[in-house]
Amino acid sequence: MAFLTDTPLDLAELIAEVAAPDRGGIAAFVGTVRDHHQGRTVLELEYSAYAAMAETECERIVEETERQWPVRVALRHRIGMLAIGDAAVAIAVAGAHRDEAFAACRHVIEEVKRRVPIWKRERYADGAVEWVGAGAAADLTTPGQRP
Amino acid sequence: MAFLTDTPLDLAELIAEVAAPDRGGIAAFVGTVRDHHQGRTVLELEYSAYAAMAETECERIVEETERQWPVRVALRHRIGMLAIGDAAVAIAVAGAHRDEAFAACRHVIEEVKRRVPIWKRERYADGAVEWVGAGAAADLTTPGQRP
Amino acid sequence: MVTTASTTVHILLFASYAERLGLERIDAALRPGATVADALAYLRALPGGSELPARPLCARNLAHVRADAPLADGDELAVLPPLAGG
Amino acid sequence: MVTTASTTVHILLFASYAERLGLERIDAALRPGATVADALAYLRALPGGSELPARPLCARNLAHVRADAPLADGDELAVLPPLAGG
Repeated sequence: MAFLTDTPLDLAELIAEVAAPDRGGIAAFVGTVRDHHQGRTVLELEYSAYAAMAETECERIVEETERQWPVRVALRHRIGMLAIGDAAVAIAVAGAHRDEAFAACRHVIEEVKRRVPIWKRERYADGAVEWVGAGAAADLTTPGQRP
Repeated sequence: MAFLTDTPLDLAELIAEVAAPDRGGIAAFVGTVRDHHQGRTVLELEYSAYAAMAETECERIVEETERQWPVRVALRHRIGMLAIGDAAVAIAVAGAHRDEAFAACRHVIEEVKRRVPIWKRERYADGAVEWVGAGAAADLTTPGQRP
Repeated sequence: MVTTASTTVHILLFASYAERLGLERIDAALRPGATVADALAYLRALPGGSELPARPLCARNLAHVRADAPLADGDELAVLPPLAGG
Repeated sequence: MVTTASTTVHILLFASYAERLGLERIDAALRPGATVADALAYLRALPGGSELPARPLCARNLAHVRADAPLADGDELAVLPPLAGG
């Protein structure tokens, strides 16, 4: 399963993947590229990844989420050059009830931000180009792995 | 603003309505028609509304939500005959941060279910046709109205 | 005190309630000072009206109200079966 | 005790860390029983290595690990700058 893609994200496609006649609630999240970062005007940005681990970690997140709630999860993260407003991440979660769909969807985006090795480099209107660190904790461990 | 429509819902259209370069988080919810209700097989169903009040109540919900959180809200509810899997309600909420987008999106669907005068009549595989009552409390009052 | 004035309320019924009473709209002439509860009592006296629940959901002029809310001449009162939107 | 055996670890660097050290991949021969912290010490001795933070995020064979995690011969160790996905 490819969770990373260098083509535009299509939420409708993700929703179609998880929708089913017995799943009446679909919660979704789309994270888009903002035009500002800490007061500076962003022109465009580039996402890069440790691809092998990012794919593995996304798969773990989906599996853990589907084990914790009775839902189906679709997840995609875009890589490469993105323009302002482009979707960087898209998540669709379908369940029989909206409680679990919302909870699971929220869980997925939190875990993606916390665990998936993806970085972004922003190009600003003032000409600077900088790596942006959202600042994950240094003591992260992947559940279920050897210490 | 028409919140009710008798044509298929398009979540992408709602997302386009609320998206903006300074809103990096978009939470969405789609409620679809389920194939079962209390153990019976549903073939199709019809949504009807007290249209004037449903439009007004949806507008109030959007206004209240946009006042309570720094977000933009798009909301649509479908009316008429729907097939299994069709989207009955679609909500898109965009904000600068995902916390508020998720909270506001959840608030909108809860309020729609609690307050908007819409009814559904299901047709079952056994031939029966029945009104489905989700059971709103009898003591509902619209905030800000005369007692 | 005897008064000849009355409060005319436009009552709307929907979905299962409209089916039970066999009507979607009726104008009721109520005493001045009448409340939502008085309008509901009026409905209960109609054929099929006894099937209305004790405290149905009601809306006055497009806004939810409680049973003790007063009604004015010309008000629109909607009696709403359990909601099922969403 | 003297031993000639060594633990070869394939170290990967990404994003800002790769830029600071000027490399994306290096194989390090560490003493048997070495931990992630030992591999980080190896990196810090390289040109630009002093710019690594005290406790960078690390992954061993595609899974997050702590600095005290042991390394085995052939392990892949990735040193990850602060994550910015989502």
